[in-house]
Amino acid sequence: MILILFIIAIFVLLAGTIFPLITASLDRKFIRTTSLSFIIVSSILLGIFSFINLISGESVLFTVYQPIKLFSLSFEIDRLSSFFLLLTSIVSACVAIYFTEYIEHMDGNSRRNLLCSSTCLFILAMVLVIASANTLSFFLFWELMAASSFLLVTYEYTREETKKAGIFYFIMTQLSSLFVLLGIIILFVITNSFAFLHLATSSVPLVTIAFLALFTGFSIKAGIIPFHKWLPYAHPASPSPISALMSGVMLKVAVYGLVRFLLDVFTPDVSWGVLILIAGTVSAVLGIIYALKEHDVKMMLAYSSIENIGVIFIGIGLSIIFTASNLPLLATISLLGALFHSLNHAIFKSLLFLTAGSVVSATNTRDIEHMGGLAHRMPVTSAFFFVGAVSIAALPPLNGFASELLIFIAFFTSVAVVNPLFKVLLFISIALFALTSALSASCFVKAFGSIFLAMPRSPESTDAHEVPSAMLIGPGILAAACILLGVFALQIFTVVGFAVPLPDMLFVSILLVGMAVFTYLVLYFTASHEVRVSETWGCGLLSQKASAEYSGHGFSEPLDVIFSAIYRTRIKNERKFFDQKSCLFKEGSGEIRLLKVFEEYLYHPIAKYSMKGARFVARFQNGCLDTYLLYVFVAVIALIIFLGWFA
Amino acid sequence: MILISFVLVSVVSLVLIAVTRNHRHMNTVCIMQALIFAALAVYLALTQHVPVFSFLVGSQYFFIDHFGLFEVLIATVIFTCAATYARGYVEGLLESGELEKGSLKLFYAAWTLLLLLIVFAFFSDNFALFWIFAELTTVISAMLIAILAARENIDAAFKYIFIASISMLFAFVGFIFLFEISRVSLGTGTLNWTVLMQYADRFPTGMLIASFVLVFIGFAAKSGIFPFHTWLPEAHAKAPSAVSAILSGVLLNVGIYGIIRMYAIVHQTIAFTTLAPMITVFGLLTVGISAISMLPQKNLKKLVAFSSVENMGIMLVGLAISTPVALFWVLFQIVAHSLTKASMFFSAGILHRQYRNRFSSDAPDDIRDIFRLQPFAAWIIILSGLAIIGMPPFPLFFSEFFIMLQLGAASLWVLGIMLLLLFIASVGLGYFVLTTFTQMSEPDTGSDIEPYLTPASMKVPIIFLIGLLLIIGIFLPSHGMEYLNQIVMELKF
Amino acid sequence: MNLDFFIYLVINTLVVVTISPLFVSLTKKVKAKTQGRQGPPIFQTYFILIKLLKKEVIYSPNSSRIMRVTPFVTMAALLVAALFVPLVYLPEPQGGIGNIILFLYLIALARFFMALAGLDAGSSFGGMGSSREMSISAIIEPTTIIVFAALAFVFKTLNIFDMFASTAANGLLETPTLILIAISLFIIIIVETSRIPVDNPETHLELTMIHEGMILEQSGRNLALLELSAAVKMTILMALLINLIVPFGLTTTLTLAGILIALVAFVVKGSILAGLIGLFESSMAKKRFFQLPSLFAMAFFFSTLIIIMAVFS
Amino acid sequence: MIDTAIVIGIIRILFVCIIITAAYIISTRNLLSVVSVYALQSLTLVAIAISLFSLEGSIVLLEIALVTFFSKVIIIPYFIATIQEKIRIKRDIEFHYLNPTSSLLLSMVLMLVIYMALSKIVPETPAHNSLFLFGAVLGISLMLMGMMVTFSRKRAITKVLGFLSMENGVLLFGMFVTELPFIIEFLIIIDLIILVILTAVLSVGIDSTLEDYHKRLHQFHLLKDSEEN
Repeated sequence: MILILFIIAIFVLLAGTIFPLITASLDRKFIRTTSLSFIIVSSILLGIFSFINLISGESVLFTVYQPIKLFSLSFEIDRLSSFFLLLTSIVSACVAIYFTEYIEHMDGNSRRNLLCSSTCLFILAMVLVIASANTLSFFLFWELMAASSFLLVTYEYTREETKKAGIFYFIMTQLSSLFVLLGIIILFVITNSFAFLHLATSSVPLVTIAFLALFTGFSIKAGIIPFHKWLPYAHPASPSPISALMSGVMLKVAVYGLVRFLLDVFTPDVSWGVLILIAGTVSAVLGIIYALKEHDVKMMLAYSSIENIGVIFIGIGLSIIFTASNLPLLATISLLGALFHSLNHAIFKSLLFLTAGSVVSATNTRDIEHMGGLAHRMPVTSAFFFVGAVSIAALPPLNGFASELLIFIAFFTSVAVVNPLFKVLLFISIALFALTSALSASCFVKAFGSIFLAMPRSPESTDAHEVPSAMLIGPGILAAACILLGVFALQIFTVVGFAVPLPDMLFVSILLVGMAVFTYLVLYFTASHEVRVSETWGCGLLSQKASAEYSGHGFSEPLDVIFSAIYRTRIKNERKFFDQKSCLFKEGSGEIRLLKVFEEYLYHPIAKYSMKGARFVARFQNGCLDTYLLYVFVAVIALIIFLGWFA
Repeated sequence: MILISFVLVSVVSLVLIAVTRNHRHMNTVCIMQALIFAALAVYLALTQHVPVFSFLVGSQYFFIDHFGLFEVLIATVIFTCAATYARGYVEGLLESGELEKGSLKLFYAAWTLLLLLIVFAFFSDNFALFWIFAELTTVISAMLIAILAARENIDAAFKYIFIASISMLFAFVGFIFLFEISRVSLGTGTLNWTVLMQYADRFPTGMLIASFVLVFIGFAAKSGIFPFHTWLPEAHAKAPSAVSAILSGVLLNVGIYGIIRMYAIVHQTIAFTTLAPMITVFGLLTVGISAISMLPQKNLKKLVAFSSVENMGIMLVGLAISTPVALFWVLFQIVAHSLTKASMFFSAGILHRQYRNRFSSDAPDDIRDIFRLQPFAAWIIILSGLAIIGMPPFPLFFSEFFIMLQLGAASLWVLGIMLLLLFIASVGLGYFVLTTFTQMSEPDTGSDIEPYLTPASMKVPIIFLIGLLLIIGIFLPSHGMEYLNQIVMELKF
Repeated sequence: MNLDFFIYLVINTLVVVTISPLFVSLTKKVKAKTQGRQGPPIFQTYFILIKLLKKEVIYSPNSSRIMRVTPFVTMAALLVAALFVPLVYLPEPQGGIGNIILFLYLIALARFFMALAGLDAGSSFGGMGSSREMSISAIIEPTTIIVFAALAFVFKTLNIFDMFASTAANGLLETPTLILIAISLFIIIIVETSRIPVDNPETHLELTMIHEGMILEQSGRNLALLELSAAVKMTILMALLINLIVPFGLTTTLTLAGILIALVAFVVKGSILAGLIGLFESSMAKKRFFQLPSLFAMAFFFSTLIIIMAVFS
Repeated sequence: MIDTAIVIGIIRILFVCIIITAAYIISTRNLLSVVSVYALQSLTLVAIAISLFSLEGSIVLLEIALVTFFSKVIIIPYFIATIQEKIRIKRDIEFHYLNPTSSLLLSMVLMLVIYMALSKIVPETPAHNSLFLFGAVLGISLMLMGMMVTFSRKRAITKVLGFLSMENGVLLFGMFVTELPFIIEFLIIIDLIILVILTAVLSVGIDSTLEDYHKRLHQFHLLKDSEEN
């Protein structure tokens, strides 16, 4: 009965996809608004559906149609799916609300209709991936998701950076699909079925290969280092609401895939857990370290997504290690931590992307060094961003803290793991995890400080104004969700039916508020009430200049120096001389630039050598008939020899 | 009777083309011919109880079975679309002087004849007859390539004829072998597929392998299998786009059709265990070479041509798996590839009209401002590009997926290599689209290019094809599936 | 919330607020003495706080609401954090109060706000302070977590209350490992409370200051709150150390006498520790900022070693 | 009838003739003589067909001899010779990949290889006796030698001759391995003629300049049209 909600939601999304296509050439606001409100409607329906489903814990299974024997397009929505559906619906509803206004400020005239359409399609694909009941439907919609998101990334195709992002994204997406496909095929070879059948063993090498393939595929999509490089390009290139969707939901779909396969299909080996844990830890630490260095706000958020996905993977890895070590309670806690962090990250990251989008559209720059002082000019946006920043920095009592706390609790209790080798690993991992969350606090102090505090550092940011109300409602809901999910974390888990050893954040929040009120009251009665506004003290400078402020670069400088081993720089000197013996200096240039380690030592060489190889192979086709005939001749002789051999 | 009506229609068409001097009339005749052919094929498919034997020349030479009819259906659909497309396209060629007015008659006559020959090829029961028709299609289509009379076109046509014909000679040697085999085993020599299929299990394996390998050389050249594919990228790139669509969508099928027919015979005996690895190697090399060649490719039509080669390689690998399911999806891939490739070449043709670079089809495409000038063609290329790299809901997704699935059961290594190569191919395509379609001209110079007004006759077939693809891909019509199953049964897999 | 806990809440808050300035002064006094100076009177910090309360608050025109709420948030966060560390009376833990990770992150919350406030006015000193504070806190974090994880492991609980209950029941050191952990905790106190060799709370010389630079723009009652919260932070961290190592005196029953005894005991123990901190500071030279990571690395190595020993033995 | 042994002897001599003609086609630089040698080769084939007829008595062989004589000895060489006149090319001196000597050596090796391969494949057939096997080997060798011509010569017209020589190889092979129905042979010849005409016309385009070609194309137009219909 309740299924009808889901079906209606799907059809509404489908309508939202098709409607702007029919009217593709009309550049009207109402078309886009209608299409986007379809998203909102369907998200609400989906949200209700998945919420009820999540609470009741029943799984709904239905088959749409079965054109051929092997393949049936069927959906199954159990608790795990409902959870991710809920996540999707919350984020997409807010993004859609925001988008209705944002899209009107974008370039592209009637092309924007197409953007609406592909956004609908994108959400539809993600919903269907999550709801899929067999691996083939899963992959089918996975590909649809890839294709539609690709259109979204390359929306502003005329910009040079978008082109680069598009290429990166395209290649990495295809690679991800490739690995997922490989995994699904191997699973089919093992089980002879597309269903998520449980495999009792993990010792067969084929199963391990299947897992590795799926893991790689999902890691690429989720942006785990070293497959992360598409993220920091794709996010800044796409429109902010799209970045919010991609970072908030699409990465989670990859997480969903991993969790789904780990829970339903595999009986994970402990070494898999170690692998996931290491991948997660490395991504978390390196992700945030790279984020610290960024001063492009969206790129920074993208790197921070890598970090958060790393945190989620840490939770998943822990869960597997605990399962294999026969500690089911801890396994549940860490898995819940990972899932809860997925939800939280979806919410606060999309909140941050949306507010960052508002800021970017208000200041026309993505460089945080050119912002500043926006707290006065965009008070509501800044408040929302602040909530997001506090959440992502994992500070109590907001939601980012709640989920990281779960993982921390799992970690702290994890010393019960028997194997001493794993203990050492866990200790290293926990230390790095702590470093990660501290660094992310530092990173978002820098971000919030540079964007919103002090004085504006560019004329655009001086003239910035608050965005229209639709662009505040969306983030507003998300910000509220951040607070509610954090404060009521324990209650939520209780309602869903999990007893987790979380502190009662509601109580702590009440205490916090109480203490603040208490302090205020005490001061109110004891202290002086005089307030004066006066120039900041600047060592005797009469008036303060924005250029004298502490910049974002300056802020992260100490950490840059400390982590200089990771931020490799390359110094390039070019000198020209008048004479051959290099005596008379003519002119020269020097530059120091940040070495993008993965890009320059992994991606570019691969690209370069494959291009080289491809050119070599392409020379095969040299345009000369004689050569071609020679090939035929050689092939014929080879075949005749083959005949003599085998026949 | 049906065959005679095919011939009659063609003769009437030829006469009409010979009589008229007007381009539009000639074109209409061609469209009509293709439509009538399609109607006849559909009529056969719906009413007759295929396989149909014994008419025209007796059971020896012609017959109609599911497979042949299936190919004929594809061919007529593509021809109808191509003929409609040619209405606007050839007009453009005439206007720009690329096609001389005098050659027009020849062009349409050859066109008409080509369709007839292809239909006959698919309806021939006798391998020798099939061989001859296949040869003739080479000749005629080479003329269609050379018709533009630019040196490059002649060159490409020449390469095509040479490589295809030389290889086809080996195929003929293979048929002589086959004839001898049947003579030894059955007493009387025959090249009739139906008879051969019936008694295939009696054939000596050694000779059969020899025969298959030689036949394979010929039809591999026809369908663009490595290392006999070399003519293909050049011929497809240089032919007028309407012709390229036919070359890629129909003529390549002739080759793969021959290979499948022959393989069906071999499959009855133990010989196929020797041959399957050989075919796999050829298939892999084909996919590999074409996929890698796609990476640095800067010319759209060449790229699309290489993608045809790649698809042929996939079909070959699918065939080598030798399971009924794999064959089923190979057949599915044939339809899907033909329709997709035709729509790609059609849109490439629109771009060619827009950015006329007639004297340098080897040179990189100078495509700029494409979304301003030709948004329709650009979108179709993106869509069909997605289709050709196997994105759902396009049908190629299913065929490639299931072929890979079967491959996975056969050999994991080959599967891994195949997936990697498919990835490379899709990257090649994506890279091209991303780099060329995003090129913008300098603000002040771009405005002097006038958008080429695409006639409706060029758009309609493209929309039709894409719609058809989507319908097939989304609904996987059960009648069609049933039909393909029939073919698989007929081929005794 | 039951009555016991409410009483605990009141007592603990009052104790921590009233006692903490004393420890700050004590440290200063000890330092002065060892340097051969007279030093300020022992209640000097109280005087300063009262004086500050009487003064007007000055805000920069650039500053936003962050500047205005930070003192309250900081104070509230640290007062709640103080609830996590029973100083004199140990009730049953309630509603997750006492969770060691939450404790750590409440301190982090305070620091987050302070760092933002440092940036808010747009002065370069504030920015530098925030930057350095956040950097230091980030790189000490692994050590802190490792030490806390070790605590959790040794006591088999995540709750500070339970840890204290366990030590209080034994009266003395529970395991020898604790003494090793205590060394690490001591290092954490030094770092967290901005003391030499990490920071120099005495100067306002821009090249050396970290914490003080951050609150440079604060004035009046806001400054008073921030100073007090710094003192509270120091006290609760000290209390954590004290009640883990030498828990005697900590009462688990709610009697006036018990609490008074506990209070006296705590003041004595705290004074000794404050003196120790003073001595430690005097014996050290301020390190260069970029040498700190190596110091922390040593601390980290040390703590990890301890834990490995503790865990494997 | 003539004695079988003598016929076999004659056939062997004709085999040698074919090898010699093939070798000549590979190595000579004079275009005109290539055409006449090709005609000679075809004539040898006719002779072989007649000899075989006397050996086996199959009427098909006689028909093949007749058709081959008219098409390959008279029509095609004549046609190519005319084309050669038109494009005024007398010599083809450029060689690609293989020079005459190495192609001759290679063809020796190939013959051995083919012999080895075929002797493994064919033993089950009645063509087991050495003459028939040798004929088959020679047929395929002739094909490969013709193919060498196609890729080692620059001129398109020479390539066409190489192709024709390949076709002779197929015929030879066909005659010795099995007896194809006449209709098939006939159709092949038809196909061959069309092919030769087209390639010859195209080779005019390749071997001469483009402007010349356009002019010539108009001259051939009628001719080509009639072939189609």
